[in-house]
Amino acid sequence: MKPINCVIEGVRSEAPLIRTFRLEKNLDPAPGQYVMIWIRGVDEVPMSFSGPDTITVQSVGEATSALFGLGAGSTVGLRGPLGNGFVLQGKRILLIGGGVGTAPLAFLGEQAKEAGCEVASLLGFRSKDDLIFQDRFESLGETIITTDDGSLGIHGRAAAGLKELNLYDWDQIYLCGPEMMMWDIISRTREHAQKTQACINRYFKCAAGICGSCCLDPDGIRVCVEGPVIMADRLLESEFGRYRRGPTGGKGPCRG
Amino acid sequence: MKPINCVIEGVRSEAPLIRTFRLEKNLDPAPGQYVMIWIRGVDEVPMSFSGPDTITVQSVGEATSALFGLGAGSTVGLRGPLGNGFVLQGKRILLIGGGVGTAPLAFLGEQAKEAGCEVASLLGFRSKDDLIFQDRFESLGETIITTDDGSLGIHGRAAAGLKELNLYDWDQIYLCGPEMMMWDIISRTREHAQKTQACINRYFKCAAGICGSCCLDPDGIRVCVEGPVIMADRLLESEFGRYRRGPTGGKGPCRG
Amino acid sequence: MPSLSVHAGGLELSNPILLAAGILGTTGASLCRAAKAGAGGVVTKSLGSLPREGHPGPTIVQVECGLLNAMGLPNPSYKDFQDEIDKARACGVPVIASIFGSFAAEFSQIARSLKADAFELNLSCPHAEKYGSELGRYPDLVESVTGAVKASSNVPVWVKLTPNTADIVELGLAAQRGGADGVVAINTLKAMAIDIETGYPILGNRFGGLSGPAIKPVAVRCVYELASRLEIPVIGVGGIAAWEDAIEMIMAGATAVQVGTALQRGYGVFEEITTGIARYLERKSLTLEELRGLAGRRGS
Amino acid sequence: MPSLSVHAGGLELSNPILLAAGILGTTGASLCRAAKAGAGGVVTKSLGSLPREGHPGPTIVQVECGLLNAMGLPNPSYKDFQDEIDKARACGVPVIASIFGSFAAEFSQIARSLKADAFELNLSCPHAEKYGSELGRYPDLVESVTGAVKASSNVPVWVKLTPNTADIVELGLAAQRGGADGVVAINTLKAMAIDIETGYPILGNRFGGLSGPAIKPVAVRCVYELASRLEIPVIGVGGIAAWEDAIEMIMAGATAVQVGTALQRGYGVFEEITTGIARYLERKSLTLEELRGLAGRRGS
Ligand SMILES: Cc1cc2nc3c(=O)[nH]c(=O)nc-3n(C[C@H](O)[C@H](O)[C@H](O)COP(=O)(O)OP(=O)(O)OC[C@H]3O[C@@H](n4cnc5c(N)ncnc54)[C@H](O)[C@@H]3O)c2cc1C
Ligand SMILES: Cc1cc2nc3c(=O)[nH]c(=O)nc-3n(C[C@H](O)[C@H](O)[C@H](O)COP(=O)(O)OP(=O)(O)OC[C@H]3O[C@@H](n4cnc5c(N)ncnc54)[C@H](O)[C@@H]3O)c2cc1C
Ligand SMILES: Cc1cc2nc3c(=O)[nH]c(=O)nc-3n(C[C@H](O)[C@H](O)[C@H](O)COP(=O)(O)O)c2cc1C
Ligand SMILES: Cc1cc2nc3c(=O)[nH]c(=O)nc-3n(C[C@H](O)[C@H](O)[C@H](O)COP(=O)(O)O)c2cc1C
Ligand code: FES
Ligand code: FES
Repeated sequence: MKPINCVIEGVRSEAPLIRTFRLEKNLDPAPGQYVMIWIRGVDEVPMSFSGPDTITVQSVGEATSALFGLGAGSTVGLRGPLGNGFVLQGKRILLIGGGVGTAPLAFLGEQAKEAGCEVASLLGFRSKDDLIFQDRFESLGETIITTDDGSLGIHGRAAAGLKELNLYDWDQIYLCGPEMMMWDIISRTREHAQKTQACINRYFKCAAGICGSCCLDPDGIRVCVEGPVIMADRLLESEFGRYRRGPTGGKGPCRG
Repeated sequence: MKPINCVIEGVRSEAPLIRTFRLEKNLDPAPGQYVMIWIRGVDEVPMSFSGPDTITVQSVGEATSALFGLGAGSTVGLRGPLGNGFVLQGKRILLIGGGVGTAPLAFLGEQAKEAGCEVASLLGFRSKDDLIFQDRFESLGETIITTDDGSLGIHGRAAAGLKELNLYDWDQIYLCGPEMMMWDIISRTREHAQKTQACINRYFKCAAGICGSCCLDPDGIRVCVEGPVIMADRLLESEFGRYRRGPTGGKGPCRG
Repeated sequence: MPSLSVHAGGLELSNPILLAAGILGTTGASLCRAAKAGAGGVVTKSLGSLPREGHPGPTIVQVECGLLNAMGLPNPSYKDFQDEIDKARACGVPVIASIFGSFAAEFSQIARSLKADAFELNLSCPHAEKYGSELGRYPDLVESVTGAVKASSNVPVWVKLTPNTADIVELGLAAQRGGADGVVAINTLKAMAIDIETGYPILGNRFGGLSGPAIKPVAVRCVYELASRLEIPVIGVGGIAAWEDAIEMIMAGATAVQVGTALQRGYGVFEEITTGIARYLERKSLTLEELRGLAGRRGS
Repeated sequence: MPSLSVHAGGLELSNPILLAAGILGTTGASLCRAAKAGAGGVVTKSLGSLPREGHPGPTIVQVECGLLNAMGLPNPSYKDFQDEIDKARACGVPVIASIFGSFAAEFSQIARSLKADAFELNLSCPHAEKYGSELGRYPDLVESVTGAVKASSNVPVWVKLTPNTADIVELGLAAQRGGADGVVAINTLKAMAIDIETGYPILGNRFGGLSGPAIKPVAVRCVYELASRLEIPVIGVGGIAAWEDAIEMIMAGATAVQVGTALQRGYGVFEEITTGIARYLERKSLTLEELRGLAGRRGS
């Protein structure tokens, strides 16, 4: 399908470089699914749903800053929802997020809560100023916050908050954030890997399972269609946390 | 759709130059509909159904004689059923046919009889030897036969049999045969034209309503898709009986 | 309702949606029917100098995404067609006579002898030996044929181009140098289909031309390329089946749009498309003029 | 089960269904996955001499009957790809390295440096400036590039041809003169799509290549034409999505068949197609050999 046209109904600033865009169209996404946002004349980039009709974007480069240039009433092209999304498992779920990666988790938590689950969250941010969705998470249940600079909550990386939690208490763990943060978590919680669903990023070009840009070593998982949510036990045996490919297809470091 | 492959299950000679081919596939045609028969390597030509799974062919040229070369077990390509077919109207119906044009009428008569109609037939042939489907028609009801040479039935053209019938007795009249025979009938029975359905021939190239080869003056009726069954009152105001176009699209006489 | 009238390649059209060549264009009556159904103009079946019966059947094959045809340019010759054109002209829209030949003088002979509102030179049929794209692939022949017809006719001359080429712009520029009043793009893509039960090529002529939805993205590209480089108007054709397609073609740069294969759905397509365009223009508060070539302005 | 193994353009294949260039061919792992899923061989993403990021997005658009893509030949350069090829080769099927350049020496430099089971010369990508069809449309360049690669490599060399030409046979004959062990036909048709809400060309690069069902009839025609005129094998590609399509392509004259866009449905297509072919051969009591080029024998 060609990209559909979509009016941006509203823009809300969440943090200095993070904004939520409310879309005119509710595409009925599952949490964890994403949409390809076409900023016309610029680029098309993947964005997770942070709600049924919202995406939450961090400005990091050309496409995202062009998106920040669009206000309410502007239009973008949409292709999606795409990918597999999280699968809700069990009654007690734990969300572990970092930075803008908390966005799909807030959406998931809200759906889970509505479905009667008990929800707790562990969220890591660089600093107090980068904090987003605090209210959304706190209204779901217990919320542990860490900041790298100690400006709020526990001082340290997200993993520093793990000690506040007994992971055996939780039926399923949902993870999303910068790759090194996720890697930090899953490599420290190996015994829970089979109940940990991680929403990961790779360089998506086609988002249609055909170009090979997003394939994960060593099994060649096409993250754009078989992911972006992947069980942590598969990630432990993959390139994840070690390297990732950029736009050329060449290997590079896992920044962030 | 591409032509489907179809085995000829049996061939039966009806008259010296007329054979019935039984097709492996029952395409559930309506009487009056036709199929494009692809004799591979030769040509693709239109043939009316003479039954749910039969066509009855007169050998007149290259394609038809190539078809005569095919026996049981041979295959042809099929495209259809195509066209509109006859519409069954009323309880008492009269079939008027000439030569191989009697084929779709036999099929129609059988369906009509099954539906509880009273059926009578007026059939014209060149001579006793050209007679086909006598049994089929006689088992439907009253059957009047004419032959041009007087070798059977009334001596004369089909129209010569009209005097045996009171056309006002019949709810609907169905006509199929050589163009001049049909023209002869409809121009003599103008007052019944609104209840006369005629199955006509034109030169079909595409049989898909797109090439224009079969268009009938002056309204441009695409006989291949809007026909081949056309009400006689429309025919009376058309080129029918006056000229017909050949493979070049140029006008020629209405032979036969 | 916004106006759909347009000046295209020397013709005044009440709307930009035309019947394409070879589609229901064999008789005056069928051309007239298209006019009455809402076409802004009609193109005849391609006419040559001698009667031709065309290729043996099958002459069409329906494929997944379009139609393959190898009619083989059947026509009664131009000598036997003036009457049909006259009947069509009486129906109130411009009648464009499509003509073909195998050398310049054959084209100009036909153009001199026929009376029509415009000529469309078929330099692009992909499946008739010695005609169409066998000439139309060479820019110098396109130019000389166009020049010859221009010299022998005083009505607008459009040149229909083949997409079976490495660079359709070269062909368009050649038509322009020859004095064409417009180019028409595209004719069908050379293609074939094989019967997998027996191995027979399905078309009687083996090779044919692919039309319909399958070729629309190629047609849009050709129109875009031509419109960005030529000074004369481009008439877009190829896979137009709905008003959205026509809008896309006009945005690519088409001044008018022809519809072929979609006529399989019946003559209603003309009204569907023109109504759809009018509604779109109304919703967007745009004129046809503003729409034309918008993609070129966005894309650079 | 009838044997599907085939000798194609210097390679022994366990079956004739290959992964096409640029489809899931960016990593050794994804190539290996195709091999394990039943591909008879795999072609890598096209590799150039310098890393390229490719075109901005959208890089693909799904159209009615196929896919438009303008990836723009992203690749980490051949220098950074041997490792991926080695991983793929370990999976038991021939790995064909697709390579591109803008002049003969660039191609031969790459061919000299890479170790693969064969090379496929991308002389046909329609949407990357200075590469692909910008060379591949000229028979003399096709011949010289082919010759240069043949001279600097001792594995089979296939030449992938563009259908965006008036005569693909000319290009095939040029490849043959250059010493090619096979030709691959076809790459995508140059095409575009426009967003009708805004007029923007959808692809980041504006122009892209059309693949999928839409182009199958064009691909079948090209393969048929090439197979009837060339002495070297023809590998067919374009719109193959089901076993019936593969049979059609083989009947047209293809020795092997590549599958691209249909991989959107997942890696299962390889087994679907090979199983379908095997069943067909069984039902018809035919060998692959007998099937190959059947249409050419019927059609003349
Ligand atoms: C499944 C998925 C979900 C995502 N969800 C979100 C989200 O909810 N919010 C958010 O802010 N960001 C999200 N991202 C990341 C987002 O797509 C990139 O930040 C964005 O593409 C950057 O584009 P740019 O032109 O602004 O930056 P650039 O200057 O082009 O690149 C900056 C960095 O962004 C990444 N990037 C760029 N293009 C892509 C691409 N096509 N695919 C993947 N990564 C890319 C690369 O790591 C690159 O180094 C998600 C990515 C993926 C794969
Ligand atoms: C709707 C329809 C139903 C028909 N049903 C029957 C039928 O049930 N039995 C039967 O024997 N015949 C039927 N015909 C006529 C039959 O199609 C022709 O006899 C046949 O096409 C002749 O082909 P040929 O190659 O043998 O003859 P040719 O030598 O090619 O031509 C002989 C004559 O047949 C006619 N003809 C040839 N090709 C076509 C064509 N493509 N379309 C129409 N007419 C053509 C022309 O009048 C021609 O002059 C029907 C025709 C039509 C249009
Ligand atoms: C059955 C058929 C006959 C055609 N005959 C002609 C013709 O005589 N002259 C010509 O220039 N183009 C001819 N064409 C090409 C069309 O005019 C048009 O260029 C092409 O079909 C693409 O448009 P479409 O996709 O809307 O059909 C024919 C096409 C079809 C399908
Ligand atoms: C996303 C995509 C990327 C492609 N990349 C390449 C490439 O790098 N080199 C190449 O020679 N062909 C490339 N192609 C063309 C395919 O190999 C193939 O020739 C074409 O897609 C037609 O086959 P299909 O219809 O089966 O996809 C690409 C096609 C697609 C869809
Ligand atoms: S981004 Fe192309 S395969 Fe995933
Ligand atoms: S036969 Fe082509 S329109 Fe009827």
